Amino acid sequence: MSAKKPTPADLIQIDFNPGKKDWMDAKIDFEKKRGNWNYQVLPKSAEYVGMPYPRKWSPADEDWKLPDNWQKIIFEGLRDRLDKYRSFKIFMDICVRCGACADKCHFFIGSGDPKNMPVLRAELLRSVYRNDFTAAGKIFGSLAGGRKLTVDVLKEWFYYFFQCTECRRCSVFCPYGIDTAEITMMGRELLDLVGLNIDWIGTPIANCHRTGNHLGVQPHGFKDSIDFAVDDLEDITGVRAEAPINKKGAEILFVIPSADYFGDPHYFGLLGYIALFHEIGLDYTFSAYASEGGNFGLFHSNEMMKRLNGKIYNEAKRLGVKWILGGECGHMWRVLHQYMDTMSGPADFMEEPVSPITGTKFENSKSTKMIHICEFTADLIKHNKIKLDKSRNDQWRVTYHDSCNPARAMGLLDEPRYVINGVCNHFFEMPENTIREQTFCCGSGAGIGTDENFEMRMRGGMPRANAVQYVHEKHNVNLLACICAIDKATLPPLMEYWVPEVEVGAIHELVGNALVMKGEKKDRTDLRGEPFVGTETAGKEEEANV
Amino acid sequence: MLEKAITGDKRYWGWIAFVLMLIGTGAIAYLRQLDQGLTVTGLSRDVSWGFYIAQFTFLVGVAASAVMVVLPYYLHNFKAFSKLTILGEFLAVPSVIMCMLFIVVDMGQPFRVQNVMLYPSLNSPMFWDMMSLSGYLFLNVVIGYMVLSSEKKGIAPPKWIKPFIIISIPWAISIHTVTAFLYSGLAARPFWMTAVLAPRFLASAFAAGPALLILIIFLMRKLTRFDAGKEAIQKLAVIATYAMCINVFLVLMEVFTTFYSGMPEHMHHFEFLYVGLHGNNTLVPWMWLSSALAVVALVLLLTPKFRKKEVILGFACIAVFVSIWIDKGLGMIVAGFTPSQMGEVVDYWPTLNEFMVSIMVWGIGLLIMSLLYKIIFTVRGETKPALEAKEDKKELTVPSN
Amino acid sequence: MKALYSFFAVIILIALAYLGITADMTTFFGLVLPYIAAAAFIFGVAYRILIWAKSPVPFKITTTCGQQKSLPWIKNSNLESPHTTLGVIGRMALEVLFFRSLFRNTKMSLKDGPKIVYGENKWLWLAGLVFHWSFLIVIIRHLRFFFEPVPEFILLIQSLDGLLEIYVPVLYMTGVALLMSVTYLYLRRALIPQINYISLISDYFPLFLIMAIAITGALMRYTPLRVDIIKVKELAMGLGSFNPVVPEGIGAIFFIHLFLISVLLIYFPMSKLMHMAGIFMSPTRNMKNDNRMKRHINPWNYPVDTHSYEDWEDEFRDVMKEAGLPLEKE
Amino acid sequence: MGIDRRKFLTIAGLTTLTTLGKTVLGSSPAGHDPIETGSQAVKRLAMAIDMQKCRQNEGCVECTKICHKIHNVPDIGNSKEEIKWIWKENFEAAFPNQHHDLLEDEIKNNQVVVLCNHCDDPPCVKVCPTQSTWKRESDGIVMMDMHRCIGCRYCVAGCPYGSRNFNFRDPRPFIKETNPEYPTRTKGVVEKCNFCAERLADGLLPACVDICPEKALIFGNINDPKSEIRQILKSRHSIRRKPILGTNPQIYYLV
Amino acid sequence: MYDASKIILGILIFLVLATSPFWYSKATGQSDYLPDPVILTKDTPGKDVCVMPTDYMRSSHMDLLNDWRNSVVRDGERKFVSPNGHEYKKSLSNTCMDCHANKTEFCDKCHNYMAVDDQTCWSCHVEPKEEL
Repeated sequence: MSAKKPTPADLIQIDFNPGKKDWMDAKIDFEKKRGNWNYQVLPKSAEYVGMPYPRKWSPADEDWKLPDNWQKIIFEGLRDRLDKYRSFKIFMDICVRCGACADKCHFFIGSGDPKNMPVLRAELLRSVYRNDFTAAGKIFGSLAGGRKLTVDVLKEWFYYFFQCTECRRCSVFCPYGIDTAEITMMGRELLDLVGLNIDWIGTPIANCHRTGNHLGVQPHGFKDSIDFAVDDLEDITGVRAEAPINKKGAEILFVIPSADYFGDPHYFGLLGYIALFHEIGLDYTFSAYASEGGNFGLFHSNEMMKRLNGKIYNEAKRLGVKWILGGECGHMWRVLHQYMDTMSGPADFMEEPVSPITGTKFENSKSTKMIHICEFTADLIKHNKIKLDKSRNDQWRVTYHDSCNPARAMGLLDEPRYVINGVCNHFFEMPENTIREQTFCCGSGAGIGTDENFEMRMRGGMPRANAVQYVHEKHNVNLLACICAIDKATLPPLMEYWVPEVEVGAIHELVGNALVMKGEKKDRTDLRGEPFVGTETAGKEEEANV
Repeated sequence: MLEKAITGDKRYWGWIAFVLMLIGTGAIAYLRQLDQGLTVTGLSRDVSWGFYIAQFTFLVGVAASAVMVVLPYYLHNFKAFSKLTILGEFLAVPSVIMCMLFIVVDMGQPFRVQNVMLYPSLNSPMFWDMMSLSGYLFLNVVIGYMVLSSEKKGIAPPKWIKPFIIISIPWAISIHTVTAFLYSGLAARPFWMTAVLAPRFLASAFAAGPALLILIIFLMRKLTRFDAGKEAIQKLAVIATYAMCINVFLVLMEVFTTFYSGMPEHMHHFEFLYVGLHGNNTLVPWMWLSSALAVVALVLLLTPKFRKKEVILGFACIAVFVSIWIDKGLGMIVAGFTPSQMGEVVDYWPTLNEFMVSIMVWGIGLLIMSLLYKIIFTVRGETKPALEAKEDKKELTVPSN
Repeated sequence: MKALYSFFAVIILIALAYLGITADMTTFFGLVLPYIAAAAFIFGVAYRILIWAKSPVPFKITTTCGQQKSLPWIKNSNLESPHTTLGVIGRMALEVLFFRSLFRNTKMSLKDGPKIVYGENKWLWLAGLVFHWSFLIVIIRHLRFFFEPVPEFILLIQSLDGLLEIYVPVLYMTGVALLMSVTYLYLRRALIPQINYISLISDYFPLFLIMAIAITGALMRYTPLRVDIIKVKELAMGLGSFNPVVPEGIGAIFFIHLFLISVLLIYFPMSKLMHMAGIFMSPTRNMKNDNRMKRHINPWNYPVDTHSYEDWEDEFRDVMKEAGLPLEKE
Repeated sequence: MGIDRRKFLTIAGLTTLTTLGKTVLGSSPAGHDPIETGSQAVKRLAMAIDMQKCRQNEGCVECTKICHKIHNVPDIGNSKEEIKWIWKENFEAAFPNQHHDLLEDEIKNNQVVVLCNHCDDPPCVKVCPTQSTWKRESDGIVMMDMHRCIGCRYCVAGCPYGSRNFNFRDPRPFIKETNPEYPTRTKGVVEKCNFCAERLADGLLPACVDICPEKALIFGNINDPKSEIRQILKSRHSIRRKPILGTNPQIYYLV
Repeated sequence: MYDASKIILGILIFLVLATSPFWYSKATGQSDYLPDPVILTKDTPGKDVCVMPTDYMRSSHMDLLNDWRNSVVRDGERKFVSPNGHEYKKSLSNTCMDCHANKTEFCDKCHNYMAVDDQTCWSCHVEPKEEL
């Protein structure tokens, strides 16, 4: 029942002129808009984690089976959130609609839908707020920009708040720092209050709550995956590494997004981590309980985020580690950097992180006690603690995609670049308005990377893909490196759609490739099993001889 | 794009701070001039224009010389200048701004400068000069900006910019012509009242400008990754060579006409410059230095063997530039006023205060030029990494081309 | 349409003031309303700030626009991603005084290729900056009506503002700049389709109101509609020191000017104009990016239901045992 | 009441305009004109200087003294920044083209009175970028508007006679006795002789003409065939300063 | 309330700025000062009326002066006939200051009160000697 997939040539016909019709007209034809929205949350998943009003319904239905007092619930929820979040309240009040954010949103650029301008996405909620929560709105109503909360408005919220990836690019340009991600988050929380949510968020949450990870991988499955990776690595390099799980007394707990041990190309990054840790002799452990760094709760509600987040500190405490190392992931790091300590801290049972290899004190995480793998590896490279052969990545001409959350919620910009420059010879930046803090989202973050949402994803990813295309054409770039699990899952189809011939890879895949390991076999290949450039020609000659 | 000017390494900021310091020091001198009047200068009722106006005249030439890269590229499709046109245009911009500022600092009532626009006087060359200078500034800002931003976006410049570029070529000629008209139309000043003044100005501009551009290219090659290419440099050198020839030729024409005709009113000014008049020799050594440099420059430039050696070319360019600067920036204006209408020789030499104010204006020009060039090289990815980064074995960023 | 509504609203306000003055309601327009307006403005703004302050900032959600502070040899951008108080002050100063974020503005356009290009777009930044700064200077200049003797700094600002000797009385550059920039801000709303689409009545209204205030002010200064400013100062001083008087014979144009200002003051706290105070309190800008260095406290951080390790091990004990994973309880 | 006031203002304004109009259009201004027009021809004021008479009183600077006094011309005491409206100059300096070695000593060694020539084709007017200096249509006086002058000194460069003076500094401290009826100048503007336009308006002759003890200065309308100046120029040989430049000076020197 | 100290400080600064006219008038005690320009007429018989009505002069004397300046300097028009038929010479120093002979007691009073700079006039035009 999935919609017919449009071709790139269709999608690129974008009309940015919003026309004259007043935007307050809210009606959305979901049937016609298939490919642009996500399926509703399954009642089973919703029930498992106690989301309100679990029921069978579909956005394509006319009747969404809302609870009778849905308006009251929303208003109370709105008031509650206004009292809890200064950000929300201020962002409701001070927007001047200058329009600086308008063409900064990847969904607007890709779709031309005026309501995907961040300002208008926020106005969807703001108009209701004005109508019922401000004096001016109560007196002047629509003259003051107010709008009644109707079912159509609610449906519009559903449509557009699940068409925002909370990437915060607009907030970089806003003169008041208004962060549409905050508004989307509040909008989604409100929708959830009346049981409106999507399955791609609801089910991973339920899985994560139960098994510890979004994919629902149970502990033995997790162990299988890690063991499999260790075997794989031995096949490739001839080196047998250790990858302990739930090891008490390890110095470091290593937390990664679950896609790393199940997804492709994430998996090559996992091989890279294991190889690196083996090479430097790191005393670390995986955890089958804290087997997920990602946190889809972030896309649901703050409460859900906190529920899923708790296990990391719990596990660190139980295992008695000194500090925590986090793998490559985007929104995981938004949670770890900006929320975890506040929600689940203080982490006073651990020590301030110190690299056992270089002795570097990571003062920037002295409270949270969790450092990013790129910070860790950059430090290793800086201190020449690992032997690297850059030419082993010569098959790749690399560009780097700053993942939104590490870039705009963390400021992790130069560390990944430092690592990339340390492990490969050919690195090219995309145009400057598309990288670093101005980076473009993959178009599928924040829980909306589904197949049913394909058209919107391709539209939203278009600005990113276009920038990749630029370096692809100019510098023959063939690898898009990134440090986000969602990126690694959703950029490959995006590349295939817009810029075929560009692969996606983890930074630590490149690290693993370049890493010269002690005792490695002579004919080792890169982590994808391809011979290194240079050795490859020798192999071909042999073939020719045979 | 503009924000490129406010990002940079320590070396860049150090330079900007230095220039700002120059401007600040000069500004104090200017405040003093505002407070006390032009009495703080060396000017007098007899020599009523001096260093400021001379700098203005010289800089109009520098500004106009941008046409020497724009014209070959756009009209003759001379590809080697493709990377140079913006450099020329963004050299013209600060030059024109300096021209305007030198006029303003020379004014007794600078806060009435807008009267030139409020009461336009079509009979005054100064009105036309202001029109042509502001027009030229506008053209160069728009052209330089549009071309560079298109380059940054990786798209062709908009079509409407082409007519602007074409207009800018005769316009460049016009600014120096009208500037010459400021002087050559004055019956009261025989020294300036010559039909070859405008051609002389243009010839000297087209020698000094390209010479300066060559020197800038050499400097930028040291400071950035920018390289104009051998062909472009040599072509510029040839342009400077022939312009210098014509310039010297025109000066000799003046000397012949003046001295063969033997009209005292004309001769006195040249005597003042080259042998001194009524015992006043202030400018004599300078003018001979200028002549000597011109001869040296011509010898070096006209000999292909020397011209093609970049070190020698550099020296020749310095000689051209200094020679013309002395000629226009010191001699040209003062000699017009000496001897005065009453036949008197009144000594003029810029005071320290006057010099400091000029430093301020030069500083503002340098600042604008630094900012603009910083933008060019950053946009093109031609900046060199900071010194600190160089010490580091691994560079943080790799150029994108 | 929305612009027309706002335009006529301002016209009606002007007419109201005019009718009121012809009906000899000078006490109301000259004293009562200004006091009401001043009170509404002062208490309204303070009230709105206090309402904002009542809500906590539960999380530290800085928008990082530059490199974080991490390893010592990686250059931190303390103004774009500040980790010290000084950095935050610097960042806020850049935002408040120079509109740093708006300076970043770009304009996207889709070219054939397809190719998306990002051009510079500094006009809004420039117009905004000119508008706000000239408005501020205009307000400071007006303090001469409220301060006796007039302090030096006002004299200095006045003389700098009127540096160019144009017209008598001297033309203030900020007045021209204010009118030009506010006109630009209106024109972009009227002419750029996307901006037109997002604009509300409440976006046009303050623009027209400020435009009308500036125009009436200019009419009083530069045209024969002039009023006796000695009397105006007498009125202003009376208002400021709570010894209110309305001198006889100030022209209607002044009361229109004053009335429009009163309307602006009353309108201010209940409108988007509160961005004046809001910019200081925006959590994405005024917080440090030191999240992992220093724990931020959420005052309503309530306990939630998590899946504890013990429960989890209970659920998966058998499979774990089989896989040889270590267990807390056998 | 505001309205009433406005109405009144309009009326007042209109009245002013009408009176203004009347005076502008009215043929003869009030007061007595010392320079009778006599004919329909346009008035052109000029001065003849009788060098013979002037010579007789060597060392006399009455004209300079009175002129500088009533016009608040400062005495800077520094030849570089000197301001002079009317002064005495060496013959050779004033008439470089008339000079030759065999000239009578009487002439050669004496000084002549010089001032702004109020040229018929004044180069200073031509070059001024703000119309701060202009030739008055009604009588040909080259006037100056110090309110508008930007101090660019183009006119100084353009004037072949050294008649234009720039205020390099605030002149006020250098004025010994200020005449309150005439403004001073501010620093940064150019000034020069105005043929006593303010006295002419009051029906008086230029102060220098009035005061000259030898009556060596003859002032009048050169377009009036019956005027004194016209008569004397007809009867005596006269020269002008640098006539070759085509400025057509209106100061005539009677040899 | 959260971040109380910072926000209250901010509000206080706002309040002080917004009410500064009040505090300033309390501090200086000059709030009810009104300029009382004094006219010290020189002995000029028959000129006991101003060139224009007082109301007009109070608000728009600069218009008149500007107008006079331009017509005298540029057009050589030196006569002014007032609305009530009197004839005057257009001159700041010689007409206006004949009656308003005391700049400090007349012009400066209001000009200081309103902080209006009149140097543009007096840097050239000579103010009468004040004999009293």
